[in-house]
Amino acid sequence: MAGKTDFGPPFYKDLLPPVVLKNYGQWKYHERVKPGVLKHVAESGDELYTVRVGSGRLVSTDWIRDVCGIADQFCGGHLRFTSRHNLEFLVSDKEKVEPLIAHLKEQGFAVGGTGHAISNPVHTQGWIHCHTPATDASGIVKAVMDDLYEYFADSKLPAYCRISLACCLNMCGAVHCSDIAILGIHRKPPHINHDTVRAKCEIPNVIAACPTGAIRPDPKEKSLTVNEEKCMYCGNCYTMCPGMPLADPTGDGVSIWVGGKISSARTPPKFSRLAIPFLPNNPPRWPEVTDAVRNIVETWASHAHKHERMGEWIDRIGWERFFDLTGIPFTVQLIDDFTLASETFRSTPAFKW
Amino acid sequence: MAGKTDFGPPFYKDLLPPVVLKNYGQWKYHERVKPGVLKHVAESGDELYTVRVGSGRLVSTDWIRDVCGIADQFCGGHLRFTSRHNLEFLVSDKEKVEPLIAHLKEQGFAVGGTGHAISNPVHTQGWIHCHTPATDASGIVKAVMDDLYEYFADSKLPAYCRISLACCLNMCGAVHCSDIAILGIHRKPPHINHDTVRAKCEIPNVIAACPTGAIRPDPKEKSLTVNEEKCMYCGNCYTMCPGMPLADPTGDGVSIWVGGKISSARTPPKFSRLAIPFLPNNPPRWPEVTDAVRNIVETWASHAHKHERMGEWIDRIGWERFFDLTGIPFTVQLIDDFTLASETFRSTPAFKW
Amino acid sequence: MAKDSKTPLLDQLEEGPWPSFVTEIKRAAEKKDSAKDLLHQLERSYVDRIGHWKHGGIVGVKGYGGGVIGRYSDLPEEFPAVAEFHTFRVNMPSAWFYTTEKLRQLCDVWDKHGSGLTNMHGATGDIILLGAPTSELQPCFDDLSEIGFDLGGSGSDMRTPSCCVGPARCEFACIDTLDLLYSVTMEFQDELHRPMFPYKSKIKISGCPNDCVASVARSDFSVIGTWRDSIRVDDAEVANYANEGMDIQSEVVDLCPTKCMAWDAGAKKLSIDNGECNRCMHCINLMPKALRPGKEKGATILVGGKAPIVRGALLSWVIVPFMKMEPPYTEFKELVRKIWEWWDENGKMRERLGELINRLGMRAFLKAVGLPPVPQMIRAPRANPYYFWEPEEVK
Amino acid sequence: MAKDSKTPLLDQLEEGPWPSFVTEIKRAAEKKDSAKDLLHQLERSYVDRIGHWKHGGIVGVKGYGGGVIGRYSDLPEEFPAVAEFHTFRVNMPSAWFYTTEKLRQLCDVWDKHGSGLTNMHGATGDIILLGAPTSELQPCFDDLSEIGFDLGGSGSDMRTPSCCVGPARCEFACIDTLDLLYSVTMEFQDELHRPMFPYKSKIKISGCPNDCVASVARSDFSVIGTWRDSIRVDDAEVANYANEGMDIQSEVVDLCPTKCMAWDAGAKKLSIDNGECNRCMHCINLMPKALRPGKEKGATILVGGKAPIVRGALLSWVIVPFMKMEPPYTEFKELVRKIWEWWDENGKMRERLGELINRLGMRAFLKAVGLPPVPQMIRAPRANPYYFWEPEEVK
Ligand code: SRM
Ligand code: SRM
Ligand code: SRM
Ligand code: SRM
Ligand code: SF4
Ligand code: SF4
Ligand code: SF4
Ligand code: SF4
Ligand code: SF4
Ligand code: SF4
Ligand code: SF4
Ligand code: SF4
Repeated sequence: MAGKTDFGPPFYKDLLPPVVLKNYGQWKYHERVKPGVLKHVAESGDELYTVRVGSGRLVSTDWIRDVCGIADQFCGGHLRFTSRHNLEFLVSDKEKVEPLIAHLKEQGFAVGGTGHAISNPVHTQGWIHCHTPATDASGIVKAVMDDLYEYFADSKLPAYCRISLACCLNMCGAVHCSDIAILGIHRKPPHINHDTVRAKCEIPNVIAACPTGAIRPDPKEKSLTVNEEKCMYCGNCYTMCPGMPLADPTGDGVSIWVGGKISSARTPPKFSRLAIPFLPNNPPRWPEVTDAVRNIVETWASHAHKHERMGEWIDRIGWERFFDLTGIPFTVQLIDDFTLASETFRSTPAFKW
Repeated sequence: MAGKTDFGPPFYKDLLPPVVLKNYGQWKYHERVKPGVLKHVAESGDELYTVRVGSGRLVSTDWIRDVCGIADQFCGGHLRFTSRHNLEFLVSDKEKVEPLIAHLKEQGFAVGGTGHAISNPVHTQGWIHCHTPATDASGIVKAVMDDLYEYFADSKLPAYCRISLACCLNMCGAVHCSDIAILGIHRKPPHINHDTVRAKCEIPNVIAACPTGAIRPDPKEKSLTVNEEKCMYCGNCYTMCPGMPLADPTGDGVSIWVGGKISSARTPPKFSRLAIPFLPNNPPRWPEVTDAVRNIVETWASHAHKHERMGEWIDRIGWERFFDLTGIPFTVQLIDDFTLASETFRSTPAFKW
Repeated sequence: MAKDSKTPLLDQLEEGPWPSFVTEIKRAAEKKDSAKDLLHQLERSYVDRIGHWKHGGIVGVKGYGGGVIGRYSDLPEEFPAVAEFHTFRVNMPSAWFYTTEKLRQLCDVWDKHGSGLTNMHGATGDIILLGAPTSELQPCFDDLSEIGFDLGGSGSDMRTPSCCVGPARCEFACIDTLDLLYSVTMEFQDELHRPMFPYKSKIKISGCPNDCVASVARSDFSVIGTWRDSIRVDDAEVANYANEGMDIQSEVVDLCPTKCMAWDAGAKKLSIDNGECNRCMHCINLMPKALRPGKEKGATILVGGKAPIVRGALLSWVIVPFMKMEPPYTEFKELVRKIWEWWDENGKMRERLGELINRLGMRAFLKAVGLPPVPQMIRAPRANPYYFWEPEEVK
Repeated sequence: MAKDSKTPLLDQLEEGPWPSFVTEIKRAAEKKDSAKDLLHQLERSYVDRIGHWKHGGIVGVKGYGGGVIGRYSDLPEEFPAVAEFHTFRVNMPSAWFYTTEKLRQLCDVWDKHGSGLTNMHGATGDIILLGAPTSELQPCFDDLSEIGFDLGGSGSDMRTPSCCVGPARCEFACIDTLDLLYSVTMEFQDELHRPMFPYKSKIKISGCPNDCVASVARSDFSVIGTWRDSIRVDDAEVANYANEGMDIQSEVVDLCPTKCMAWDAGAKKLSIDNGECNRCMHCINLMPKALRPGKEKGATILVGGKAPIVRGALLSWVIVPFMKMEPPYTEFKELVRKIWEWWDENGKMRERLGELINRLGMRAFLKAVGLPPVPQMIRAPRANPYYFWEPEEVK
């Protein structure tokens, strides 16, 4: 059937476990049995146990075969992934839950991520596969989750805490509404290699690609120049032209954003806001980043009310209090000067010392 | 001493009543004795009674002499005006308070405006003295306050309700943070009288005066043309050039804004927001305007919690509820499309039907 | 002067309980043709539903660049007595306190030179003397100066600053609003009287966060009294309020924005976690006899407030969380000067301070005037990644 | 292929409890040179602290305009096996349900043609097959189509839509997210596979306001299930939660954003004023056994969500408060088409839907797509007077 196009994804009904097909749309309630384990009960009385397993997201076909093996053994050959890239084993037979968990632990799988836990950080390509990253993705996520593992394995936080990472401000991780966002940033404009520009780039297209109009022709060099004051390091020029790499070992690094939220539970969705403007790229374990994230998580965890998300907690106590409880220094980079800046300024004498 | 300049206003200490001089900065507390009457008590034990009287703000020298007579009789020759243009009689002798009030009522003065009342509307010149008004100021204020007089004379509202009026979007009344704002608006671009333009106006200056760049030269006419889509009716061009009047009997009228606030009590200052985009100029008593204002005041008064300002009430119930409780139709003009518009859109499925 | 035509529309505005400006105009009209023509031109406006004034050339008095607003009728033939009808902006005394003697002197001068009509007061706070012909401007000013009244601001200058009643009659006052106002007004006489700026600049002073002169909404510089220590509580008086029927839990504690209060109904004891209090004033407002601002007083300085023309209205923004305010107020005056200088150098024509800060960025402003960034300046940090790093920041 | 150099930095990422991507790369490297070179190029990046990929020309497969991301090493001499290292975006099944059989087929195909490395899944939701040379693209796709896997989106097309687990396993689902997703994906195959728009366009579907696919933050079209009637309450189960130790007052009632709930602790009775409920889900989330969404179900449609490039991130905005969602979903599909048409006509290159609406105004958008303005669309009305009246509105 080669040459066939537009046939679409596999039909979902062909892939659902029998218990799901039978009780489709007829689920009555759920319980959180224990960390990593959900129990859903249908109108019919049927029960479905979900065992959630952390995944590095970047996995080999061997790993996929491994988990298929487990699914054959315990789940009648069915499994699913979550919107945060975790793996879910769906067990209709209660008896199999504990053996499954035992087997998973024995095989070194990470069970958890349900309820008031830190689940799998949504993340991106980084140095693995993209051309504009300001940091690596998988490496930081691994370092951060090793450090925060207890919060994945157990469900002991005041509320959800969603950590996400994106390796440049294109924000493929859509990290901009996360409780804690780790965002790779470039801080230097592209350095121009005139020979490569002359050889490989279509000057007008490159100029057109710059959203801030920072690129001008350099007639003398038959190449380009960048107005450094206008450049916001988006990398669009590099996408068009290999002669304008942005990546720079000292310029590149990580920024930390906090207080975002997606759900409408209690309070509407919120953007994450800048808390730490820059931390250096320090592979393989980015200690500055893991410390910063842990500090924020634990300051929140020890001060927030039950069911209070990071951003809800900060809204209650005020940002001035957030900075002093976390001990994070307040710097000028945190003050907005983009298009909606005035909305972020304080127009009342009512604030805390 | 003619020719002398920069000597500044009269020195305030020369104008303060003795009881104020004596207890200056030593006031201990106040009580609201009854509508229109405040009692301030000093550390020294001295008492100061304030009797507040409504003023039309546009007053004759005869009126000033009248009130001076009263002040001589009851207040030792002292009086003051408030930041909302009311008159305040300051009485240090308790015995004189009731006689003063009796005298004032007899003379037809309006006593009130304290506490949870509708005080004097801050307003502007209108047709009395300005050149860019879209409506009159004093006339609407008179009509509205005649209608709402009970709320000035008595203090029976849930909280402060500040009504303000400005006769064009220059907003001299700074109405933009009022519980209820009445704002004159033009809806038609200036109609150009080419002869006057040629005779009286400096084309380049007029073009420069337009904030939206809506004005272009009209070489053929040796005059100007206005790009109607860009014009936001600010009247700057008319200020520079009498040949471009904005005023228009059908184009001009009044818009109603609600929910603004200045104080930081409980909640920070808020802007007023558009509730009714247009009501016609219907002098001398603007019935459409007085009805609209009364409806808003009374809907708020009957639904708000104690101490809940208009904007605080709306924030609690939501704008969707405001529109259905008041019965005010929701129209497209209310949806922002200016620079910060996206901040006003709703980004959650959590709203009321 | 117009023939004695009728004013049927305006006459209807003499009825009703609220004081009538029409009656006032008629009273002046008894003596003054200009007032009479004003009345009739206004009646015409009520019929036509448009105004009948036009903008004129600059008018004024010797030695001053502002303080008088030129105004001309567009129906001079019909209403010759208001063909020229300029207003004076006369600088009011602090917090609008008067002796009857001063007011009478003012009335006499204005009856001599003008229409006999006034605004007590204008929205900025000035005494508005409403309507005089060009020929009377200088003589009128000379007589005003005789009785010690100077002009206020107009045009691209510092506008007449104003303040709340403050310590003169309000126990909430955390700063001496009247004295600060007088001192600032005297310090900046030149800036007040001689337009020299890109646009107008306004200063308003309120003694506490209730902001009774609405400084946060309508001044480029908002000075608002506050305190740095703890609310002073008189437990007995708190109990009295409760006894007199105030529901302290629902009216006070539940409405506290920071939820930093607790009410023990049994013991009738109110406790405040002052560290979390944001000094909104609500509880003090409700129980002035029992609660008072702290003792370590000063002001929060906010800048940038303005009406909507041209980019939308702005509320002032905190730039100095706390400043002591004692005579001669040098620190404040120097800050104002520094900010004016920056605005003067960088502002476009008709660009208010707040608009300039928005255009060049708070970062540039803070750097230029040498203020340290602190979280009290913001509601929330930036939500966008568009910080443009300066080369020296990138090591 | 690179000589078998050491990877001391990456090796450190094999330790620790969290699954290690390094271990996975090494597993693939046993069989695949490309995986091995990837490992070593990545080690180099860890040393250099910069990436070593560059953007390449467009690559793809017959009949498709997208679905493959071209990628080239900037160190091809050292790492020849990743000189060309393109990824496939393979359209995942609804809600990421698989049979082990299908997954194994996928693994076989990928081992045959590619690096043996994948992302399960990409941030948009696709199966990402990570790294194949240009020569293998067509053969690989042919084998994928054999086993019934089609490509997802890339470039200026509709991107692969995604949905939450919904009715397959979640009692909160108010719409059939899996079926709607499949139906929409099939309806718009052409838009998915052939870039034709000003820029990318994303659709995400969540069954309830918890929004488990984060549609509001990262899709141009966010479809979020909701209900129009009342929350269904099982009083006995409410009492059970209380008995089992849930503090219903503080955990549920006090956190209700609309304060429309009341808890009678004595009678263990919860009452809800459904008219004031905004369906935020909090109470239902906490007591799923006792509370359930109403029966009159449908979806709220929001548009415009996106990441920050270039004017700042946007959250989607409500444009249809309630739409019934039943097969064949004609009303929804027609709305999407109408909006795409408007965007296509008016959008600049690289301008997302939300940015276009911001540029031309919500008014223009609503008019063009024929949606009536309702207060549910806004958080608050405009605070500025800058409404530009259309001549026909001025009578
Ligand atoms: C499996 C998954 C959907 C899917 O199709 O894959 C899912 C499943 C459930 N979500 Fe979710 N959510 C999933 C991603 C999300 C996301 C999206 C995200 O994180 O990127 C959100 C929005 C997060 C945010 O607001 O920033 C999300 C916000 C919620 C909430 C609201 C939490 C809150 O209070 O704000 C609930 C309600 C609750 O937890 O009580 C919820 C509740 C649930 C329930 C209890 C629904 C149910 O009755 O089954 C499911 C189990 C939750 C748990 O893990 O304990 N789910 N949930 C996703 C699991 C991701 C993971 O592996 O961790
Ligand atoms: C006289 C005046 C100051 C002046 O220098 O002239 C004044 C005087 C007082 N104000 Fe004010 N306020 C005055 C204008 C304002 C303004 C400005 C305005 O309205 O344009 C505001 C801001 C309004 C707003 O927020 O939109 C204002 C917001 C307050 C508040 C906060 C009310 C609230 O809950 O939001 C209080 C506290 C209170 O009333 O308990 C207050 C309290 C007071 C107190 C009780 C202060 C005191 O202890 O003496 C004074 C008597 C209030 C009363 O009328 O019952 N004053 N007050 C002004 C009278 C104007 C008038 O004639 O009505
Ligand atoms: C007289 C007064 C209204 C009143 O009846 O009280 C007034 C009257 C005028 N204002 Fe005003 N403004 C008056 C207080 C205000 C205020 C309120 C305040 O100062 O607290 C504001 C809003 C606060 C602010 O400045 O942002 C105000 C914002 C404006 C604006 C818009 C400025 C802006 O940046 O948004 C203009 C337009 C302009 O400056 O060209 C303006 C311009 C005018 C002009 C000069 C019209 C013009 O463009 O030539 C008006 C002259 C009317 C006349 O013929 O007498 N007036 N003007 C107020 C001054 C009286 C006084 O000195 O006490
Ligand atoms: C693979 C993936 C990240 C990942 O590791 O999961 C990804 C990778 C890239 N994204 Fe993305 N984006 C991916 C999901 C997203 C998301 C999240 C989502 O779709 O839910 C977003 C934010 C949501 C949104 O679209 O607003 C996202 C916002 C961007 C943007 C900024 C778009 C914008 O309008 O703001 C760009 C820049 C561009 O399009 O030029 C971008 C561009 C790119 C490019 C194509 C880089 C480029 O400019 O050529 C990356 C290719 C990397 C590579 O070599 O493989 N990617 N990208 C995700 C797609 C996998 C999949 O199909 O499942
Ligand atoms: S976030 Fe940036 S660097 Fe990372 S994958 Fe997306 S586009 Fe590439
Ligand atoms: S990085 Fe972005 S902003 Fe900077 S020059 Fe390149 S395209 Fe322009
Ligand atoms: S609001 Fe407009 S019309 Fe009214 S006085 Fe001010 S400038 Fe003149
Ligand atoms: S009214 Fe204002 S916007 Fe319109 S043309 Fe005149 S100056 Fe320009
Ligand atoms: S602002 Fe404060 S100090 Fe000034 S009058 Fe109002 S309440 Fe009193
Ligand atoms: S001043 Fe405001 S914040 Fe402080 S305790 Fe009183 S009510 Fe609470
Ligand atoms: S969005 Fe709602 S319906 Fe979908 S999985 Fe999450 S909770 Fe369930
Ligand atoms: S859904 Fe939300 S708003 Fe509605 S009752 Fe429950 S908590 Fe309150």
